[in-house]
Amino acid sequence: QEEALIFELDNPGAVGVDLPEPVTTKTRLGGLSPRPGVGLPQLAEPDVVRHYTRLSQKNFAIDTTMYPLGSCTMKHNPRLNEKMARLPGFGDIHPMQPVETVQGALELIDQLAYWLKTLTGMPAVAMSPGAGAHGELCGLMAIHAALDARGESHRRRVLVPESAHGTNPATAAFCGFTVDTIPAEENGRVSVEAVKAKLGDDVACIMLTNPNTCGLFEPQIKEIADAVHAAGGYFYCDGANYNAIVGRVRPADLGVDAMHINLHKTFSTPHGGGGPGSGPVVLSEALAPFAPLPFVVHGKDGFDLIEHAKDAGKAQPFGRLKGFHGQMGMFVRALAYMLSHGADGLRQVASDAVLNANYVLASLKDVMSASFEGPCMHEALFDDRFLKGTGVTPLDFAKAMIDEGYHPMTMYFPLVVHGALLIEPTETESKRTLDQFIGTMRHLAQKAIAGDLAHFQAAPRLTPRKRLDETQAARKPVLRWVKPAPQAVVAQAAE
Amino acid sequence: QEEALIFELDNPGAVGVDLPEPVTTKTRLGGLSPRPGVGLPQLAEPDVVRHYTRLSQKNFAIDTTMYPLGSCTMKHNPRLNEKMARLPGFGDIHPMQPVETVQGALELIDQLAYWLKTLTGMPAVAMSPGAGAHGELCGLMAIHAALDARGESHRRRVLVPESAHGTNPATAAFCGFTVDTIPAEENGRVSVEAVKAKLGDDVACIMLTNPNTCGLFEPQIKEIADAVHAAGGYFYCDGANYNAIVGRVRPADLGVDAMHINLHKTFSTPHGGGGPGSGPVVLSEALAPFAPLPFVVHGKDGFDLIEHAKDAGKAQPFGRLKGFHGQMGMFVRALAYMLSHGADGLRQVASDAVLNANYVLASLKDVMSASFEGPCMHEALFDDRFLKGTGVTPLDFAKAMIDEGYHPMTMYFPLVVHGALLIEPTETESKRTLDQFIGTMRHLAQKAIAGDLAHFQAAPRLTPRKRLDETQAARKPVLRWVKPAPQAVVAQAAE
Amino acid sequence: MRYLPLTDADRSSMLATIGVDSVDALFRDVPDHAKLPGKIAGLPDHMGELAVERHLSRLAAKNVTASTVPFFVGAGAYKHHVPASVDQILLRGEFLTSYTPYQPEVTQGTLQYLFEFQTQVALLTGMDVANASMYDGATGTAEAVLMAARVNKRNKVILSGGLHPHYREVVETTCGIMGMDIRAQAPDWKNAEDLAALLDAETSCVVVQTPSLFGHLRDFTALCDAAHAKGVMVIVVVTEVVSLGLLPSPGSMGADIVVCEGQSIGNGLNFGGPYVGLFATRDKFVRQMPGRLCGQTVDADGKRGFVLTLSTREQHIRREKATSNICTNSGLCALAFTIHLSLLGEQGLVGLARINHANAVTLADKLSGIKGVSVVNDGFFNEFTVKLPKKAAKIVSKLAAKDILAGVPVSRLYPDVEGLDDLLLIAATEINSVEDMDALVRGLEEVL
Amino acid sequence: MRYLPLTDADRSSMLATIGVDSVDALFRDVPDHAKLPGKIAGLPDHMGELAVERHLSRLAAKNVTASTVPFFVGAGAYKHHVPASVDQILLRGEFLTSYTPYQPEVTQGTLQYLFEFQTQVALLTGMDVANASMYDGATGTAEAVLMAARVNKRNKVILSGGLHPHYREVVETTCGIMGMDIRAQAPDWKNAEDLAALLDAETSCVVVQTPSLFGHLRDFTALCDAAHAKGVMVIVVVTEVVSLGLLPSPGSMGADIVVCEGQSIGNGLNFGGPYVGLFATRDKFVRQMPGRLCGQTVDADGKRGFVLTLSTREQHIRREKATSNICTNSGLCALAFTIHLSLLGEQGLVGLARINHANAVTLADKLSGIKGVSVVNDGFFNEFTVKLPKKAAKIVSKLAAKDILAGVPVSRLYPDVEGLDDLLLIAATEINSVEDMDALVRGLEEVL
Repeated sequence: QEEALIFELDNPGAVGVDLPEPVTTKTRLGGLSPRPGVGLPQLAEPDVVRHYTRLSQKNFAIDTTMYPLGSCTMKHNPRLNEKMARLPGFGDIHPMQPVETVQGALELIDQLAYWLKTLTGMPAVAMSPGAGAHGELCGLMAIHAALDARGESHRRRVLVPESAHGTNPATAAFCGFTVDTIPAEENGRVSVEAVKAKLGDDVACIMLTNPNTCGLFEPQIKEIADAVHAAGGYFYCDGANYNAIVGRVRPADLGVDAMHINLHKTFSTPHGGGGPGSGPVVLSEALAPFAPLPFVVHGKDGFDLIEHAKDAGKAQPFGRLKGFHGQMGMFVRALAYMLSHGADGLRQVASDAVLNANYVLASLKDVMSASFEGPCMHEALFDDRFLKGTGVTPLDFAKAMIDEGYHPMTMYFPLVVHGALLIEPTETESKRTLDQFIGTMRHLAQKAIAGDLAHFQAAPRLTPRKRLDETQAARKPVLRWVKPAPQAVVAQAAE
Repeated sequence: QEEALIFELDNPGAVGVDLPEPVTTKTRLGGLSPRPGVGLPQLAEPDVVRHYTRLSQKNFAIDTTMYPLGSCTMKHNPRLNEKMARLPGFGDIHPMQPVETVQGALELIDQLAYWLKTLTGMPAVAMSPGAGAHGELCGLMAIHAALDARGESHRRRVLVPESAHGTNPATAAFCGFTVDTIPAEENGRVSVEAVKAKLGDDVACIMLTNPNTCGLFEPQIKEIADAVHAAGGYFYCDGANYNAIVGRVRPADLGVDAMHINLHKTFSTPHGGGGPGSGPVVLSEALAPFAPLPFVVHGKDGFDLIEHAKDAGKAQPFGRLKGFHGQMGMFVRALAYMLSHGADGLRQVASDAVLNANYVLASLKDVMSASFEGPCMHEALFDDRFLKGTGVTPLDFAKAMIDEGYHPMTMYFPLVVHGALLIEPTETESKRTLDQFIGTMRHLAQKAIAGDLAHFQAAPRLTPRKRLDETQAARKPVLRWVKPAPQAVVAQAAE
Repeated sequence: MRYLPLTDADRSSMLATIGVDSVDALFRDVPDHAKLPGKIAGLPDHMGELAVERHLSRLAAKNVTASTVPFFVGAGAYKHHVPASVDQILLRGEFLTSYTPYQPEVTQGTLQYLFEFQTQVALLTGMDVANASMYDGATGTAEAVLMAARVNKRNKVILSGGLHPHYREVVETTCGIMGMDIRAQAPDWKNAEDLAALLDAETSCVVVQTPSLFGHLRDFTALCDAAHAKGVMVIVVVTEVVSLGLLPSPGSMGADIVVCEGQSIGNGLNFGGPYVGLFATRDKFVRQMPGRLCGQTVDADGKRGFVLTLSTREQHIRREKATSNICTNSGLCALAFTIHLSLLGEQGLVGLARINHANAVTLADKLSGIKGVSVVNDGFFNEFTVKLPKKAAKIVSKLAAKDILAGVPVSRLYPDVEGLDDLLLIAATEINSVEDMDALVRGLEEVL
Repeated sequence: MRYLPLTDADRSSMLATIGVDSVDALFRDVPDHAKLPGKIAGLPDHMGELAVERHLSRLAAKNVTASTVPFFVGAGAYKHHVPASVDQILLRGEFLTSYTPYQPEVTQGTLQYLFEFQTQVALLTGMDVANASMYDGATGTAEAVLMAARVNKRNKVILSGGLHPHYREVVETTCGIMGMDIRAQAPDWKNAEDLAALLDAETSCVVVQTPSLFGHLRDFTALCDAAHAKGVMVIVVVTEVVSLGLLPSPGSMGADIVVCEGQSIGNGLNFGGPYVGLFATRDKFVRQMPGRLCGQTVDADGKRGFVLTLSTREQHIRREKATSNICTNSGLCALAFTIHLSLLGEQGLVGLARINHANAVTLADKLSGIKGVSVVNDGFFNEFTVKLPKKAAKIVSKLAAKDILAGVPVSRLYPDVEGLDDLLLIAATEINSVEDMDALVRGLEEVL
C-alpha cells in the first residue's frame, strides 16, 4: 500500500495534541518579533499513528526475519532492556541535576564500567563516546594526548589494514594523523612482517580490527602488538567484532591499548534504523590518564561526577567529546543485557556466534565460494567467484534473497575480496532458522549457476518498491519535500 | 511468508525464561504425585518474539487501515489509555487487598460511574459486567429480580425486534424468558403499534437497540417506552450504538430502564482481536436496588466496596455476575478516554460519527443500494440490490475490498434486509480517508455492475491466504494441534 | 480534539454533500424533548494528555502496589512475573486494534494464536479440546454448569465447599435464574467433604476446585468414577493455572469439563480484571461447548489456514437457541497467556511451578514456627490456610498499616459463616524472596 | 539462557557438520596464552528477568525523577511531555530492530521518515536542507565548525560567550586536535559581546547560540551580514528546539549552518543521552555536509521512493577523505522527534512554545518579587538567569534536599571563571504548574 508523505496529509485545522491556554499572554522576547509560522502540516492523532505504523510495515527487522548483515551484529534485542531504560529513575532524570539526586544513575555507569573493564581485562574505560566511530575518535585522541605528553608529537602516522572499516582511516584523518595502509595477506590476515615493514619512529599507532572484517581472528595479533609497542606506538583495536570473543578472550591479553565497544552490537542495544549507538573505549594504563571528561569516581559521600580538568586529580583528560555524560539510555540496556547473560552466558554468546557462522560457512562452501579457509569467527565471508559467468552480480543475488524473506548479507565489504558477501548470523538465530536460510541460499546459488539470470535481475519482486535509482538520487539530490506550487495542487486534486 | 505453529517450532532443550533454582526441594503435595509432563514446546525468547511478531503482520487493524465494520465501532485506540492502564497503581494491585490500600482504584471506579451516570442521565450503574452481552444479562437479571420483588414472576415474555443483535434473544433465553419477535417496519424502524400489539401482562420487558442495527434512531422510542411502562414492563435498551448519541441524547430522557454500555465501542477500549470488553449497565430508579454485587460506596473513611448482600443496606442485589469487581483495566482506559474528550469532545464524537456515516451514505447511494432513506446515525446500511444480476455476492464484494486495502464492512447483518452491507466509519476517520474509501467503493460497485464477476470471485488475491473453506472446518472440526505420529515427523523432515 | 480528524471546513463541505445545513438535521429522528441543546452539564471539557496523566497518576498513587511490598495475597488471582516481551507484542496495533477475526483472510494472525491457545489449554488441562477463552474463571464455571445440563438434561448441581465463593455466587446467580437446583456445600476448610455421597440420578454435575480455595489438594479420580457411574458430569475448576505445571491434570483424573482462571500466565493483577477464562472438555461434548472456537481448514489453494468455526452454536446464528449469549471473548488476555506460556515452555512452566511450591513450603514452615499459628493444610501448591490466634481480618489490617499485604481473611469471603474468623489464606509465588517471608513472620509476631 | 536458541544437541550436530569436535577448535587462531579456559572471574552468572529488573529498579529508585518534584533544570536538556503514542511506535520491532537502511527496498519505512525528518528540520530552522541527524547538538556543532573550514578553507573560529560550555569544549577538543584556532569568548551573561568586531579574513566561522546559555535572545541578522561580507560562515546553535515555534528562525537571520539539540521534541531526559543533533544548511553547501542523507528517487517502475544518497562524502566510501568519520546516526531519536512533531503540527508547536514562554515569564515575575533575587535577562524563551544573594550551587543543594530541583548553577559549567557564583539558570516548560512555581519561590525564600 502506498503511503503519502506526512506533509501531503496536511489537514489544516486538525490537531494532534490538546494544549491548555498559556497562563499569560505577556511576552519578553527582548525585541524579537514572534515567528510568523513554520509551515508544518497538521494532523489528528489517529492519522499520525496510522501513518507511522504503516511506514513501519515497509521495513525488514530482526523481529520479523533473520538479518545476517555482516559486521553489523543484528542479534535479538530483548524487550526487558527497553523496559529497564524506561524506568523513570533512568529515563526521567536530567544530566545537570545535583549529583546527590542521581546517585543510582552514577552507580549504574560505574557498574557498567566494571563489567566492561572486567570482560576486557583493561584498567579503564571512557564511557561518553556516542557510537563506534566516536569511540575510535576517543581512542585516537587519547593516543594523540599520550604522545604529546611523551613529547613525541611528531608521531603522526597511523597504520590501517586494507580490510579496515572506513571509519578507521576517516577517524585517523579526523585527528590530524596520516593514514598508511597495510596490504592484506592472501589468507585475509595481517602479517607481523607487513606491519614491521611499516613501523618507524613517526608511527603513532596501528588500528587493527580483531576479529577482522573478513571474520577472522588475527593469529599474529600479539606479535603485532609487541612490535608496535617496541617501536613506540600504540595498539588501537577496533572492537566492532568483539561479539565473537566476548568472555573467551580478553583484549588486554592481546596487547591492546585502546578498544571501543559497540554496545549496539555486542551488547544488543537496538540499532533503531541507524542509531543511536554507544561506544565506550577501554584503555590501557598508558592511555588511561588521558580519558575524556566527564567520568564517574567513587567519592567520600557516594559517587562523584568529574566534569572539569581541575577536579581530575592526576588525570590529564584530553577534553570533552559529547554534551553531558554519554548515552545513558544505552548504558541501561547494555547492563540489563550483561546481567541477563552473566559471565557464563556471555562466553556462550561468543561460542554460539562463532559456531553459527562456521555452520553457515561449512554448509554453503560447496555451492558458494568461501574467500578463506575456515574456521571463521562470527561471520562467514564469501566472494563472487561462484557467480562467475552467470551474469548475476552480488547485488542481484542479494535482492533475490529479499524475495525469499531474508534481509541480505553485507555486500562489497570488506574490499579485500572481489564481490564480498559477508554473512553474520549472530548467536540468537536457531539451528532451524539457519537450516532454512542455508536451504534458501543453496537454492539461489544453484539457480544462479543454472543460468536463471532473469530471476535475479528482476528481484526484488515482492517489496513495496522495486530497485531504486540511486544514481538519479545522487545526481539531482532531492533531500526534502517542498510544498507544490498552487497550480500543481489543483492538478493533483483533479486527478 | 509462512509461519509454522508454535508447537512445530519446538526445540527441546531451549528455554525462553531463566528461572532460579527452588529454595527447597521439599514438597507437600498431600499425597499427589508430581505431573510427569505437559507436552509444551520449548523455544528461546528470540524465536517466540519473532513468531508472534510475524503472526501479527497477518492482521488488518485500525492502526493500519480503515476498518468500517458496522456495529463494531472500530475507532482509534489512543495509546495514552494503554499507558494509564499500565500504571502500577492500577495494573499491579490485587482485587482482594485491604480496601484501605486500594482507595485510588475505588475512587477511579466511582469517577467512571459518575461519568456514565451523568452522560446517560441515569441514577445508577452496575460496573461488573465483562462485556456487552454480559451487560444484557445484568440488565435482564435486574428486571427479573424487580418483577419478582413486585410479585409479578409470571411476566416472562420479552419482546425483541427482528433486527436485534443475536445476543438479545440469547440473553433473554439465558434468563429463562421466552422471546417474542417484533417484525420490522418497511422503514427499518420499530413502530409503537407493533409493540402495542404484543404487549400484555406477561411481558417482562422490551429489548430495543437504539440507534438500531440498521443505523437508525427509533423515532417512536419514547412512545414505545411509555407503552411498555404502561403495560407494566421495563425497557431494556441495547447500548451497542451509544457512540452515535453520546453527549447529544441522554437515554434517561427516552424512558430507558437499563442499558449496557460497551466501553470497548463508545469509549474506545481496544477490541484486541475479540476482547476483553466491558459492559457497565446504567439503571433506572426502579431497577437500581437490584444491581449486582460488588459495588463501590462512599463510606465514612473513604470508599467502601460492598461485596455481600448483608452489607448492601436497603439494596437487594440480585447476586454476582463475575469474579472480583469488574474489568478494571478497561475502566482506566475508558476514563482516560472520557477525560481526554470531556463533555464538549464527547458531544463532538457523536456529531462526527453521524456526519461521517451520512457522508458515506450520500456519496455511495447512487451506485450502491441504500436500504433506507437517510439520514442515518453512525452507520450506513446498504443491501445487495445493486448487485442484482451481476453474480457478485456481498461476500465477493467484501473480499474485493480487502485487495484494495480495506477491512470489509459487516455483511449479512442486520437480517432485516437482504444481503446487508453495514458501514460504520466512526468519528476517527478523516475526510481524506473517507474520500479514498468512497472512491474505492464506487470503483468496485461500477466494476461489479460492469460485469467483471471474475475479479470478485477470485478476491482476495493479496492476502496471506485465499478464501478459506469454512464448511470443511465445521464438518470435521480440527480445534487443536496434535503431535504427529513419529512416522509423519520423518516424512515431514524428508520434504 | 486530538482524536477527531474532521475540521470545521471538512464538516461544512460534508454537510453540503449530504444536502443538510447542520449536523442537528441528521438527528431529526430524536424526539425534541430529548435533544440536548449543548454539552452535558456537570462534566469537565476536554483535557490534554499531560492533564489526563496527572489526574490518573494521582489516583494510581493512592494504591499500594504488589511489587513494592511483601505481598502474599491470592485467593484466585496471583502476582507473577511476566516477561517484558509479552506486553510489547500485545501492544502491537495489529493485535491490539483488530476485531474478532470474522474475515479470516486478513486475521490469520489472531486466528493462529487462538488455535495455539486452544491447544495449550487442552495440553495443560489434559483434555481433548478447549475454546478460545471466556471472560474469566468464574463466568466460565457458570457456563460449564449450564453446558453439563445441556449434555445430561438434569437440573441438580453440587458445588464443593472448596470452590471459590465468587465462583459459587456466579453459578448461583447465573444458573439459579434458569431454575437450576444449586446445592452449595459448607466451606470445606478441613478438606473433609464427601461429595460422592451426594450424587444421584437427578444430579447434573458436581463442581470441585483444585487447589481448593483453602489450598487443599485432592485426587478426584474416585469422584469422577463415581459420578460417571451415575451419569453425573464432573467440572474441575483451577484458579491458579501455574499449578498445572506440577499437579496431575484434571483430565488425567477423569474430569468432563475443566475451567481455569488464566490470569496467572501473562496477565497482571489489574485489580481483578480483565482476566481470561480457560474452558476445556472432551471431544464428544464439543458441540455443547459455549464460546468462540477456532478451527483449522484449508484455503482455495489448499494451504492450511484457520477460521472461526462451529458458530452454529452461537448467538449471532442461533439467537435464543444459542449455547450461550457470549459474543466477546478475552482475546488479548488469551494472547498474553499464549505468549507467556510459549516463553515458559515445558521446562519453564514446570520450573515455575516448582519454585512457587518451594516458596510456599518454605513460608509454611516459617509461619508454623510462630506461637499460636498453625498451617491447616496437609498438601498445597502455592497457597495455604493458616489458623491465627486472633481475627484474621484485623491482623491483615494491622499488617497493611506496616506495608505488608499478608493475604486474604477467609471471613472476607464468608462473612456469614461462623468459625472462620481466624483463618487466613496466604499465597507465595516466585516473586516472594526469603526477605519478604521473614518480613511477614516478623510482622505477624509483632501484631499477634 | 533465554536469548540463546542453540541446544546442546544442536551444537553437537553443527560441530559434526563443520567437522570439528569442539567449539574450542574454532578458536584455534587465538594465541594460547589469551585463551580463557572458562568464564571470566569477578562477574555473576546469568540472571532471570525478575532478578535483573529488581537489580536495576533498585538503582533507578535512588534517583529523583523530574516528574515527581518541582523541576526547573535546563541548560541544554529540557523536560517536556511526550505523547504516549510516540514511544509505542518507537517500540515497534520494524523500527527498533532494523539497521541503517542500506537495502532500500526493505527499509522504505525508515527512509521515508528520515526524509520527513530532514524536511521538518529544514522548515524549523528556516534552512534549505538538513541531514538525517547527528549524535547530539554538541557534536553537531563541532561538525559544523569543521564543515565551515572545508567550505572557506580558513582556520580561525570565534565561539560566542553565550555558547553552552559543553559545546565549546567539544569544539575545542574535536577541532583543536585538527590544529584549528579556537577563540572562545568569555561567558556573556550580560548579553553584551560584540562578535562582529572580531571577524577578519582569517576567520572561518562564528558560532552563536539562541537562546544563549543564559537565556538571552538576539537578532543575528546584522552579524550574518557582517560575517558574509568577510567570507565568514555563521553557525547558529539552538539547544531548546521548542523555541523555534516562537522565535525567528536562524535561517531568516542569515545563518549558514544551523545545529540544534533535538531532545526536547519526542525524547526524554535520559540523564543526557541518547539525544539527537539536528543539522541544516544552505543548498550550496550540501556536498560539504557531514552525516547521513536520505534522498528521493524513483524505482524501476517509476514510483517515488527513498534511498541513502551522496554517500560519496562518507567514510565507508571515502575513507580518510570523508567529510566526517560518522557512521551511526541517532535514528530512533530522530523518529521520536518526527512523530512528536507530526502530532504537534504547526498549531501544536506554536502553542507549546507560547506555553513555555508564558510559564517562564510568569516564573520570572514571581522570582523577581523575592528580596535580593533579580532576573538578569531582558528577553528570554523558557529559561533565564537569576542573580542570587548567595552562591547558587549551595542554594541548589539546599533546595534539592527539600525535593525541589531549582536549576543549574552557572558555576557548575564555569568553575574557573570568577564572578559567576551567584548566577542560576532556571527553566520553565509546559510541565510546570503554578503550584510548582510557588513551591520554588517558597523554597528559595526559606533557604536564602
